[in-house]
Amino acid sequence: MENRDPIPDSGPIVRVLSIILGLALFGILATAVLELDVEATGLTDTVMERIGESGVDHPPTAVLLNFRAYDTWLEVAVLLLAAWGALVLRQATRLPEQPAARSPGPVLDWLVRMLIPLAIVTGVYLLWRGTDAPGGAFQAGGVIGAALLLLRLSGYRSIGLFSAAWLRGSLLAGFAGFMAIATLLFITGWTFLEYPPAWAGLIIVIVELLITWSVAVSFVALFVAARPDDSASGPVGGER
Amino acid sequence: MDWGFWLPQIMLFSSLIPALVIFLLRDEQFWLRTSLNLGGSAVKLVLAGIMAWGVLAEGRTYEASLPFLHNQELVLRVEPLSLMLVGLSSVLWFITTIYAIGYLENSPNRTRFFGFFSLCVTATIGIALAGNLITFLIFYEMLSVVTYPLVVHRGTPAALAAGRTYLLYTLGGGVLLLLGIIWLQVLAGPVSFEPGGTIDFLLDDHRTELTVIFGLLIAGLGVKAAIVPLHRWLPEAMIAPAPVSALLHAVAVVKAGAYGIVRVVYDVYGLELSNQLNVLLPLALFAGFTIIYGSVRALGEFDLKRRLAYSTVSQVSYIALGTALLGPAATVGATVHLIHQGIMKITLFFCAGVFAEARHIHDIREMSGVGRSMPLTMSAFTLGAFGMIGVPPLAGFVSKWYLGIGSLESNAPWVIVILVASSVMNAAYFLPIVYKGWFGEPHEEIDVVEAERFQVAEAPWSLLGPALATAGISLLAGLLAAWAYSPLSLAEIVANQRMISP
Amino acid sequence: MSEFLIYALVAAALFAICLHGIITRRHILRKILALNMMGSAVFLLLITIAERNQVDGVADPVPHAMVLTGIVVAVSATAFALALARRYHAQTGHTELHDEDGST
Amino acid sequence: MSLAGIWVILIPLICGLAAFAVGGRSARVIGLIGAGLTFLLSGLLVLHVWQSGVWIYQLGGWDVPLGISLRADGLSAFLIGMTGAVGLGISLYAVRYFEDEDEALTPDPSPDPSAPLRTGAGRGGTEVWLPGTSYWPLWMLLWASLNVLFLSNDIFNLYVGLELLTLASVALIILQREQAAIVAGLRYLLAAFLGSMAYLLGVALIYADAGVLDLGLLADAELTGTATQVAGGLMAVGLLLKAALFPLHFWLPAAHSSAPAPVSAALSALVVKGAFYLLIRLWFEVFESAGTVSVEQMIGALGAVAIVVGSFQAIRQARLKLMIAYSTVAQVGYLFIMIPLAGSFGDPEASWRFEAWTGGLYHALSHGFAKASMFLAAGVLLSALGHDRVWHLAGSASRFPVIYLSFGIAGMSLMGLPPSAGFVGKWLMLRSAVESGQWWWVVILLVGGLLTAGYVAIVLSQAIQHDVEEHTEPHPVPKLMTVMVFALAAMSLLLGLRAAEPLELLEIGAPFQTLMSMVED
Amino acid sequence: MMLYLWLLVLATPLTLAFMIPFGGVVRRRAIDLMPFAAIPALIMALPREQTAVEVADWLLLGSSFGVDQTSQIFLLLTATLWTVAGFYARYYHADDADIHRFAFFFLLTMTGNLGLIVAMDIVTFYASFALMTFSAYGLVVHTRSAKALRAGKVYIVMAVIGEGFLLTGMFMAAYSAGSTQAEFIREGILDSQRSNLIIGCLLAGFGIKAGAIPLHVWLPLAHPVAPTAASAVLSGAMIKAGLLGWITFLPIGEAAMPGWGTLLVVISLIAAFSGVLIGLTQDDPKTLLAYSSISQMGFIATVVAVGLAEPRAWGVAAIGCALYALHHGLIKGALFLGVGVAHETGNDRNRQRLVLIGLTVVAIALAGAPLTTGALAKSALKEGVYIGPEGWSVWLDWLLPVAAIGTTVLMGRFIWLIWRHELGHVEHGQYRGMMIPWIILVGLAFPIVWLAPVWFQVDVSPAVAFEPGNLWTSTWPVLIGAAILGVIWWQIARTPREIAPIRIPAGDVLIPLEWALARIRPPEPDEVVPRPPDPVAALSASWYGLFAEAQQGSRTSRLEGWFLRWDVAGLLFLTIGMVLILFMLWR
Repeated sequence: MENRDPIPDSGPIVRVLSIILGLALFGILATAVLELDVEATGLTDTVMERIGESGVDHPPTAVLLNFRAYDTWLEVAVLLLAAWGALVLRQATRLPEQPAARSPGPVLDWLVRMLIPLAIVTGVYLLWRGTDAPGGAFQAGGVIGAALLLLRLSGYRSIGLFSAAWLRGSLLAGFAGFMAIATLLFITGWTFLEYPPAWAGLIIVIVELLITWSVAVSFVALFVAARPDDSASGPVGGER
Repeated sequence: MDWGFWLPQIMLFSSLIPALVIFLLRDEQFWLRTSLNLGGSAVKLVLAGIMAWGVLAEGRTYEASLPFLHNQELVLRVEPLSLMLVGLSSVLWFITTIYAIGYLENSPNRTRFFGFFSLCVTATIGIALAGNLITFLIFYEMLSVVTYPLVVHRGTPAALAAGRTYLLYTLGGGVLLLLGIIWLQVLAGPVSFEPGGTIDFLLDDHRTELTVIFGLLIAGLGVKAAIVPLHRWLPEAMIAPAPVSALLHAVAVVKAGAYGIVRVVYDVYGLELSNQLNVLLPLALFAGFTIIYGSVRALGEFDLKRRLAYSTVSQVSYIALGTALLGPAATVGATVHLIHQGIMKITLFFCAGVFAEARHIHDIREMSGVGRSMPLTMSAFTLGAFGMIGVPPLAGFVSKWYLGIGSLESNAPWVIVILVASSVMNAAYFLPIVYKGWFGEPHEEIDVVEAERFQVAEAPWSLLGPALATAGISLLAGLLAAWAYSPLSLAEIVANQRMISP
Repeated sequence: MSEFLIYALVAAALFAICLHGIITRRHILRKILALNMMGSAVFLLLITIAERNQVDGVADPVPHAMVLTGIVVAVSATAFALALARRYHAQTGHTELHDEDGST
Repeated sequence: MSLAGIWVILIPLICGLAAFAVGGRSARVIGLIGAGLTFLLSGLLVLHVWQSGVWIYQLGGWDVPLGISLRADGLSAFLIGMTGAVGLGISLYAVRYFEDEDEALTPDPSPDPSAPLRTGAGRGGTEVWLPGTSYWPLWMLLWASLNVLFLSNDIFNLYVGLELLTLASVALIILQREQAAIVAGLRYLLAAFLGSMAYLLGVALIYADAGVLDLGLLADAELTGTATQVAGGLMAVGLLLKAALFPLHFWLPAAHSSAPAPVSAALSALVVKGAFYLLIRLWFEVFESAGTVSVEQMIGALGAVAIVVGSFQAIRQARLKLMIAYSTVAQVGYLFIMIPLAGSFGDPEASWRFEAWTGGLYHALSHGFAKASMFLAAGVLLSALGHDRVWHLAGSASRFPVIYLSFGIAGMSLMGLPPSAGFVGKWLMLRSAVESGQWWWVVILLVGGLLTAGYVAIVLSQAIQHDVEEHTEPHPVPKLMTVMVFALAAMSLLLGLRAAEPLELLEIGAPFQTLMSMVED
Repeated sequence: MMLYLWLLVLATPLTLAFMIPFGGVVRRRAIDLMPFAAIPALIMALPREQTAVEVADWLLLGSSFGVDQTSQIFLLLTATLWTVAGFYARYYHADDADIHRFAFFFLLTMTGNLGLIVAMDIVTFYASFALMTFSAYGLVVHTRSAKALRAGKVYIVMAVIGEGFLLTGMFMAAYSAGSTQAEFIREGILDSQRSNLIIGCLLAGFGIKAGAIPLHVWLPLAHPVAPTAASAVLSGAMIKAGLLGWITFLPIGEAAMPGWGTLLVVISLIAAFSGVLIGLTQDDPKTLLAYSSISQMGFIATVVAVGLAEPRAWGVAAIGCALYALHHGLIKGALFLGVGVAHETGNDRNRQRLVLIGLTVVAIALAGAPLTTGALAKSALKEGVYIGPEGWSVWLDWLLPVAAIGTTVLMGRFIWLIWRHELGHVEHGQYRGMMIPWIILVGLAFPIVWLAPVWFQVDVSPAVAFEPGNLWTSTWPVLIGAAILGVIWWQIARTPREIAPIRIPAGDVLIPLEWALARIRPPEPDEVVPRPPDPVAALSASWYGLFAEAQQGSRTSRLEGWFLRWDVAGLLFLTIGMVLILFMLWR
């Protein structure tokens, strides 16, 4: 395929039309919002009534991991799928190391050595805080994933160490673990995604832990996998 | 086992199953395919015989209702009228199968051909047995589809072009029919075929709608019945192999249309309603015009099959015409012509196929002297041609006779003019062929060796036999018309049913 | 004008602006960004609703949960789109989708 | 049996994950087991709904509005059943298809000598992702997400389901890493993303208005507020984009035609139905009170234009798969004509609404089987001939008779010719149109059939065309593939022969309860 | 039982006919048996008492068979003539390679001819009539000469037109009668509101076969070109089929139809005279005989006309008709066969003399000289004419003898032509085989005609011919004719030259007609004429064109390409969304 010049953004007609329609949309959305009842309460009362049965104190977490655990479970699947889709783009099942293994240099090296433990601690803290305050698995996973990325970007070996099976296992852990617990309980006679009240807290923690790890690895995988195989490069070649 | 329930279904399956099995065979599996074909058609023939006996001698009705939609059933019913088309297609399928086996020997894609061929018969039987409008529609449309591969069988650009035209016409017709049926069913609920019609009660409130619906139904059916101006596909479809043309013209496609018209007029609208709506005169006029127009066009064609095709255009409208006249004798004429036209026209096409196959004759002008080397084929052709003209004692005369009487009964003497003019024109385009065949001097290129000039060199029996058989039947159908088991007698039963009932 | 309405209107405006961006910008990255921002607009609205629905100082946790879930979903989709875009760029050198030629 | 609804989600997920975890050739075995089990479970679910009526399940034991409920009524069961059957067919086909593909890929043209590639599940060293290996887990996930979508009774959960579906679809499209597929996948992803955002905004507005997310509660609330109305418009347009209703179909032809055949089949036959399902679910339950005739008519009008434009484009395509993809654009138009017919036009108590409802869904069913068969047929031709240019198919009918027979049968179903499932759908929709006096839809429904015939006949006639030049011997095609192509086509035919029971299934829990007793022909 | 005898009459020639295509020994046997094919018919023609009508309710539309007094005479004539002609043909065609073909058509024609006589219902009659008509074509064109083919063409065209008339008339008659039986048909015609139309159709339809002016044009062409045996039956027997049709189905004698009577009598008289006059200008003796047949049929038709006009006359007139038909059939057959025999005489003076004498005898008989069959036939005719309508007999009394003068002169020319031009052309060695049947026919003609009225106990006795008035009226025209001949003879003897300088080509009025038709009819095209475009086919072609065009280069259309653009799609998304929302809000 020939390398074409970049196509300019849309012409003035499209822009003008788009602005007009955009304004109209805004107008309508505004009308809708203005017509809303400002005094509604939504599901707040309903949640608060039964938060005691959920095993956690923080209402959003209760909703996320218990009342609407189905959403969360599927959301993990979405993330898994995204990472997975990115992996499919690659030919090799293992993720590559950073190609140019430069020495990170003393400053960066020091920074990395300082930041990685800090990030891990922060992650664990966020996870733990999730039960009664804002925070939780995704935040934690995000921080830990960032740490892994930092390692990689500064030339350390990180995700490349994972064998294909490890990589897949890590990606799957959150979703599969969640599912395994739910399925086991389901088979033993509980409603699907219902936790025995006594075990609810523990189950939520385990699930959160697994999700944290999966999220972290998924983020890194998404980042790394986006880098194309050399073999599959177009005629232009390489990354630019 | 409830035979009344199963027999109609077995009737369908006797060609459907061979069709499906044949599709799985390879071209080379000649014997298996042939025995499937012949076996299926023999079973069908026997069943048709059993059912004919049951219906005619014991006064039984065979009926099978199968659930289809909410309150809509698929009904297969054997009664005298359906027996006519069933009998015709069973007999002619058997004969045509033998012919086709001989005709297509060694040509490519035989499996496909015979598969669709059997499907085509299945659809025709379905049309014949249909006990209500929706069942009829289903098989009617199925017929359009399964005949398409047969029309384009040769795969030449001309065949494909013809196939496109064919498909567009038949599908277009199907669309009109579908609309008409749906509209009617919305007004009347599920409409089944009962002699005398079942929708009289709509007359007061829905007069205009009923008229429009009638137009839609007839237009949809008229495509297949090749009523002018919807006839153009028929001559084009002549590009198909001879057995296809034969079956298409004699039994399957055009008959489906004509039979549908008979059903709609007698068994959906009924005598009373049709009369009160004043819809029959236009139909009669269209049919009459078609008869004349087809004949005129036939005169101008010199390709044998095209001439035959226009002849079909003309002849099939006899059925529509007779139906539109609505008298007892006209009904007899119309229904008996269903059969008579079939056997006569198939004879002609068989012969045309033989000429094309054995002598590479496609044009009438090349036919000089062909009767000398192929006297039997030419005899069959002659019988067919005279039958078409309406010369007694051949079958065509019987139909024409009843139509003529019927036209007077229905106080439409102008129809006689059409009938006679058609006869004269039939003579004008058939007799020259007969003349050339028997009395013309053979062309140089045909008789390679002078010594062989008067040598008889007929086509193989598998081609000749069917032609002679149908020619013989068309002779007997006329000669023994008054016999209790002749097509005519059957047609009289059919007409009686429709005339007596209120 | 209540606080609720201010945030809600901002969300509406953001949504409309992002839509404009998606339509008029050709660069894939910009499109992806616009889409992501669009998601943010909706999340803003949800948070606003959660605040509106508060009872006794406790905000409605259901929209919060929805936002959290939504963010993950949006992030996943965004990340996947970015991966694809990088791949696409690597293969063709283009930074925009070649519209008129969808079949290549 | 009453829990089939859960298992029908769980089993494909479990098998998908297992296939992913195991990788290599065993993925195929696991995938096949998953397909078979899911098919059986779908059947069980259909049976359950058939026998015991609507199935409702409170997940986690939390009642609505707090928790999320699953619901399987006739509509869900109908679509799950269809997905099960089509999915099984596609799976069996895929077994052989990817075996073939993977073998073709074995001598990898990778110029990179530093990464010696081996096929299959190697221990150590560098494995490669073979499309066949990646296919199974993704396909299982796609299947699961369809079932999630069909069963979910919560508008936000439906959003998650939609996204799951989209991502799985995109991942499958790019399975072979071809450039065309990647562009198409990216375009699809962005378009679907846009649609999801519109949908999500609608969810937010509805929640703001009603304070609940459960479909049942929303239906009972009979919302008519401005926010709900705006949400209705937003959700509708978002779903129209995802369902590729003209003129928002810009992403579909490329996406559906550049994917591997089993994926194309799944996308066209099933995935498009996901968005359609969601739209009618919302429209006839949540927006039953807020919806207006004009919106319905407009959606129908778009459907009508889709039929015409899609068919015309289909005929203009040089490649078979693109032709089939455009055919999907046209057929999607048919589905949406159901909305004005079943909508609030005229007498709201009229029986034609239910007829249109069943007719439209039956059309969806027929299209599912027929289109799957067509794409799979195209896949066979593509792998056997090495191309799918319609112009060059001459003579191939004699070599692939069953393939073209199936193509023809599927085409019949698309045209709505009897006897086929398509006919039943068309019949019911036409009846409804005639009964309600909406003649304009009658015309388009009828003309649409003829337009469909246009491109189906062209493919067939090209194939039948007498072959003038000698072609090289085609690549042999595994029998199982041919059989599946035929089986799916045959299903689209057989379902037209006896529609009484499937139609009865659709009555269960349908939104026109009051009308059901009135449907007397 | 009787039924099967009647069927046997038809089955015998039919079976023999269908033995011929089998070839080999079967064919040879069939040809050998050909002369005997009409024997059953001959036997059936002999009983004095007519049996009741027999119905075969399985045949055709229910056939009935039988004879009445009139038709029995026709049967006698027909069977006799076919038998004789059969023997004759056996030898005439002895050297003919195509004898099997001749025999085939001969037998089929015979079947038809016999069938129409024994048929008592209109359908069987018509079927037989058609069989005879179409089979006779094979006889007419037997020689394959250009003349024969042209004659055949004219013959078949006229035959088809005739069938058309008949069919039309039959439909209306049968509808009105509610039956196909001849007796009901006659009543039905009278009852019908279209009785005039029916009568017109039947008159014209049968008239073509009977050679009524102006429908006779085929006759002078076809009769002469056929092989002699065929000419004999054509002119002797088959020409009477038309007459029989009239007699059987027209309600003659049941109601007065003066209009039709007048028309027919005028036509018949024109035929009687013009036949003679045109005949005189012919050089070919067979053509001359054909014109003579036209003229003679004119005589008979006159009586039919009388019956039409005056029902009372018919009882007697019908017998007259039948007797005249018997006479004319046998005599004309003998004349035609004689021509063939004359050719075969070679240079043998004795043979030539015998032939000339024989021919002269039958020629005189035809002219109606006293004591001949002609005299009896004419007397019988007159019996009918006398009872005819007021005033007619005056004219007919005068005109018929005048025509007889013409006949005498015509026969004179015939004998002269034979004597001068035809004797001993060729010799195939079949003289004896042909001469014997001919002589038998000549010999039998007189007794048959004289005895038939006695045998069948008809109302007209042979004695009528000896009544003085009749004796005189049969004598003087012949004498005058002989005188005229004498004058001409004298003229020729004095200055040997052709007597008749005018030559009217055979077919007379046909010639200008043919010329006109040739101008009107477009020539047969060599190429297929381009057909007018068919909208549906054009539609399918243009549809296909779209596809073909796309396949050959251009891909997605511009419009579609536009739809595929992101920004356009995005704008459309926005627009549709806006419209949907607005529609939602606007209620």
